[in-house]
Amino acid sequence: MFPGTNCEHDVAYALQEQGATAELVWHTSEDLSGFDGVVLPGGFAHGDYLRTGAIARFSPIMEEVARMAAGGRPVLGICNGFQILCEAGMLSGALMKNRDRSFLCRPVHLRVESTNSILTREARVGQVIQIPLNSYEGNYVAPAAGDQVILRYCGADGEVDDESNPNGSVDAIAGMANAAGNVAGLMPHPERAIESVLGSDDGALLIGSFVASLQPA
Amino acid sequence: MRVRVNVQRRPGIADPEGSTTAQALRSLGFDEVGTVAIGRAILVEVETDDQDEARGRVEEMCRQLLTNPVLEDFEIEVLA
Amino acid sequence: MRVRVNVQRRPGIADPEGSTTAQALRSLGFDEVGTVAIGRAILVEVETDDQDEARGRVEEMCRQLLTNPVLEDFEIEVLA
Amino acid sequence: MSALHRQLGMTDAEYATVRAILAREPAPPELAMYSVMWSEHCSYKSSRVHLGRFPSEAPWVVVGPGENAGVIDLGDGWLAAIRIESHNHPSYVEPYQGAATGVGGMLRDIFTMGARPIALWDAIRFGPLDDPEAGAKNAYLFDGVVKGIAGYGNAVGVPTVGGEVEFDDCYTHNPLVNVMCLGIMQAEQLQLGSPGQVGDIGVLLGASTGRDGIGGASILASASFEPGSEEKRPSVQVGDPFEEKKLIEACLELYDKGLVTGVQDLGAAGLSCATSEPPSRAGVGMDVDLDAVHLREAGMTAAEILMSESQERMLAFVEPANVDKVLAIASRWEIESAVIGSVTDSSLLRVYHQGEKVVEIPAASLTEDAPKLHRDISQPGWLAELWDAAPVAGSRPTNDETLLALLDDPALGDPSVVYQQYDHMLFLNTLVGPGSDGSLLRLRGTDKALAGTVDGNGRLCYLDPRRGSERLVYEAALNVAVTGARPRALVDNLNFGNPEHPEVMWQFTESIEGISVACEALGIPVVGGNVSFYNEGGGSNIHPTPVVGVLGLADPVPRTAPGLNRAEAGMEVWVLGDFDTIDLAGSAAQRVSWHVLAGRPVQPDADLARRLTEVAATLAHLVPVLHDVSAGGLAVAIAEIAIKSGVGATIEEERWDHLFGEAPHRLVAVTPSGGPVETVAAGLGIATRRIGTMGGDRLDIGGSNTELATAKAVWQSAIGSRL
Ligand SMILES: Nc1ncnc2c1ncn2[C@@H]1O[C@H](COP(=O)(O)OP(=O)(O)O)[C@@H](O)[C@H]1O
Ligand SMILES: [Mg+2]
Repeated sequence: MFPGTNCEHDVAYALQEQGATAELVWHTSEDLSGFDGVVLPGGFAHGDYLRTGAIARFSPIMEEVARMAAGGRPVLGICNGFQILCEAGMLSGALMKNRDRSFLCRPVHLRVESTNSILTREARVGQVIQIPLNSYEGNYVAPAAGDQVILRYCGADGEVDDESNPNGSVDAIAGMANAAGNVAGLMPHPERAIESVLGSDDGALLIGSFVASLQPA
Repeated sequence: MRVRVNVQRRPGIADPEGSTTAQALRSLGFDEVGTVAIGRAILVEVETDDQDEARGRVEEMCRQLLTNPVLEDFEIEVLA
Repeated sequence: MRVRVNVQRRPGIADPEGSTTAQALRSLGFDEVGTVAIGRAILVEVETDDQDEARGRVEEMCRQLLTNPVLEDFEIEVLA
Repeated sequence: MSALHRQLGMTDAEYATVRAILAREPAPPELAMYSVMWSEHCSYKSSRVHLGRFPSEAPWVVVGPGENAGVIDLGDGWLAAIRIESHNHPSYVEPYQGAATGVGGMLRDIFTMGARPIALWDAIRFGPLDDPEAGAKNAYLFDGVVKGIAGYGNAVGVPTVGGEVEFDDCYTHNPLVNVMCLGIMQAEQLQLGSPGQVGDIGVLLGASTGRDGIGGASILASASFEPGSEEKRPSVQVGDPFEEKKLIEACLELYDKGLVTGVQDLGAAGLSCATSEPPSRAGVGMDVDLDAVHLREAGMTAAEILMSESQERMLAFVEPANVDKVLAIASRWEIESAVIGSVTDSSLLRVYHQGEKVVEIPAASLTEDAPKLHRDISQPGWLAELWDAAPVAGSRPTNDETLLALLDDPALGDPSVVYQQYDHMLFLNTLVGPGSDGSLLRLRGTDKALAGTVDGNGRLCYLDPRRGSERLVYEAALNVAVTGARPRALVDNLNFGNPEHPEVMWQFTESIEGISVACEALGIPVVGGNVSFYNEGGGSNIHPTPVVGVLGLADPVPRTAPGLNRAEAGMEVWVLGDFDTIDLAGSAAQRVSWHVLAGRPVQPDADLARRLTEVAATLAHLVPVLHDVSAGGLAVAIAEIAIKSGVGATIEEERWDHLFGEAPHRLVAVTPSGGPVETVAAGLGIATRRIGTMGGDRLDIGGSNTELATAKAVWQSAIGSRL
């Protein structure tokens, strides 16, 4: 977690609910030994000042995160965490302000496009899930060849069109992974959808996939 | 004509984004950095060949819409 | 030295803020407005008397932190 | 006599009091401190003598009015802190920053008490969006305020889980921005605004001090005070949610480790207030060194440093042995800190600047000697005529026309344009979020949940401030009860006009009476509040607009809380409570169809209110849909359920006055047949009537025949189409 991160407790709770043991690590730490995987949670690291994720990517911890990614360990970025992974070059592309320049907090439908990732391995291609989106800068641009699209915004029926694209992301991209699938990022918040009393438990599928990817180091 | 408006926060008004950025630059080793201010650069294309007219119209746009006089000062530069 | 960095979106990348602003200006009666682009103007104070050095250092800052090459182009102006 | 005090907004009499206290002429920094601390905003000079009327006791009250926030006991070792505050005038000057800094200040009051802020509510009021002249400006203010609340609340990481929006001409020159915040803590984490022991050290934490909001007006720009200083114009405060987030975490860690003996936030009146209030509460004094304060701007005078309202600052009192630990924690959270003074046994506040003593005054005189005014009170002459007038005249429009006109009204239409800009889900507690009546948040680790709502109604209170205010409390209580909670505490935000007008003071005291009577009837204590006077513009005062926030406790948590979206075809529609009384005075239908404000709202029934609230809190655990009838009346309440559930309804009531009247004490329940409505209601003597059935794709309300899809489209675009 970075100064300004605010979803860290929610993510830890969701990981624990899915059977993992989670510990919060401060961004100045330089040691992730003993951990099997990393989640960069959402929030507003460094206030989102300058550009989302721009300052955070220089935190000491990010070298360790990069090392884990290179070693094939699962690395997941949610919302602001996704923005940080993009700024750090661990995923391609960048995130800009939403098309209509308003913060947007509401559930969105997502279609699973690939199961070759730590986030989607337990899902089916074409499966439609519902998860809350909560961001101002969620408008994804410019994927590079080699990386894969794992989630797209869609309607309840799985149809991808302009109307179901909440923020103007290119090709309705909601989540990306690297070619190996061990580094993944998405704008919506799966940790907010792990219990039906909160509106949806579809997020458990994604968090569960991540947890399943954490075989002991 | 292309006109650029540089919008900056009025002196004395807090600029948390600027000061956070200055700090980040220093911690990256740019010790020579003093204050940093982050404003907006607005490029406007105006259909006219008259520099003065372009400037005048854009000034009017700034007053009406482009800037917030409570927080911001602006400067106009006619580019070409 | 004071250095200004003008950051603008790279060509080809959508600028909904710019086009909404252009439209708003036209609806206010500024019919002569063409495209509008909204970027950032970053003012950096650098402790040095050497113009070239100031420019070089700020260029380095832009590359490392101030701009994102996926989205943005930048121009550096040494003011004084 | 110096004219400086007048430029600082003090009367000659107040100035004379200061001279009497000091037995000498005050120095400029001293006068500056008195002027801000004795302002209406800080001293409550016009309202103080009336606020004692509020009932503020109950067995579960831990901290009542007077501290930074009210605190109640939730059981299981948990406490809740709650507070409401306005930022009306700053939001008119700069809507984004005004609203943002309002949120920031509100949060500091909560974490000053030791609690982690977990939820915000916003009650916001503007001039009409489609006003031919002021519409564009009103829309700008509306958009800026919403974005400011979103920008600050979302980034600082506190969800905004509910609120209300209203539009009326009277707010065109003076929008209202009220924010309520809820925090929770373990009982042992409670902090009080004490200065600790003599010898304790004052540590200033957080943002640096600049010339923000000095005096709130251009008082310091005057030649006599600051010769020739154009660039020293007082400036708008800018919020920094990032700094606040770090400050919250740092403070909570300090409390957790037991490292502070007291803490005070820096809000209005900045250091003047923070260095005088805690010592005066404890009868001690304080020495303060302004040279130690970290400044954002060079060349600030002592008075400027003392009056600055720079945001995101806290003053902690720390035992000398713990100072290093406190500074270390601050630096770990990447916030600045400075040792600026110490608590003394002198009872004096002494302030040093550039090696000189610039202030030496009795600390308590800033708070305790503040003026208390008994302003003139008189009932407005124009009321009698309004009360005599018929609320609506002539024949009624059709039910169809009226319903569609109401759904198209921005105050009744879909507010999701607003609340979708707010993170309302963070912390994974939101069982019922914005878009129904009250909001419900689970309290993890227990089988309880907290419900909250904010409600105001300026039109009703204009026609009768006492009845209007009393009804407001009943409505708010029902809004939390329909989530399955019982009301536990109330906070009030009293937005009124110019207190120098006797009729405004009449509205004010009547409103306090109405709120008090209702609280007594329901057994809920008033644990805090805020007064905002001088809400005027365009030559007139705003409608008297008290806003109440009610906090409820659900114990246990309803297994599935009622939702407006849970009606299904075939379910029965019931009305509970008083379905005979007709009241159109101040109603939405009166405004939308007649464009008038007239009549006298009916007197509510306190005992009925109490019983109906209880029935609602019980039924909420048993039925899928429970909704109180408020603005727009029965027809709109049912339409909202149908729209959100995506299923039509056939309703047998056809009398216009009954469908669109807004008499208090009514609930709508939707249940499968054989549901528990009748039995539960009968147990408390509440009347019930089955009025229809859910089903189909039309809204057939008393023979009206609107397509559900049409109603939904109109409702959804009520705000958006006017921006
Ligand atoms: N400004 C706002 N911010 C957040 N939520 C809002 C706002 N305005 C309205 N809402 C939400 O919309 C719903 C309907 O509001 P309202 O019509 O005022 O309800 P009620 O009549 O029950 O008081 C509530 O759940 C409320 O929380
Ligand atoms: Mg209600």
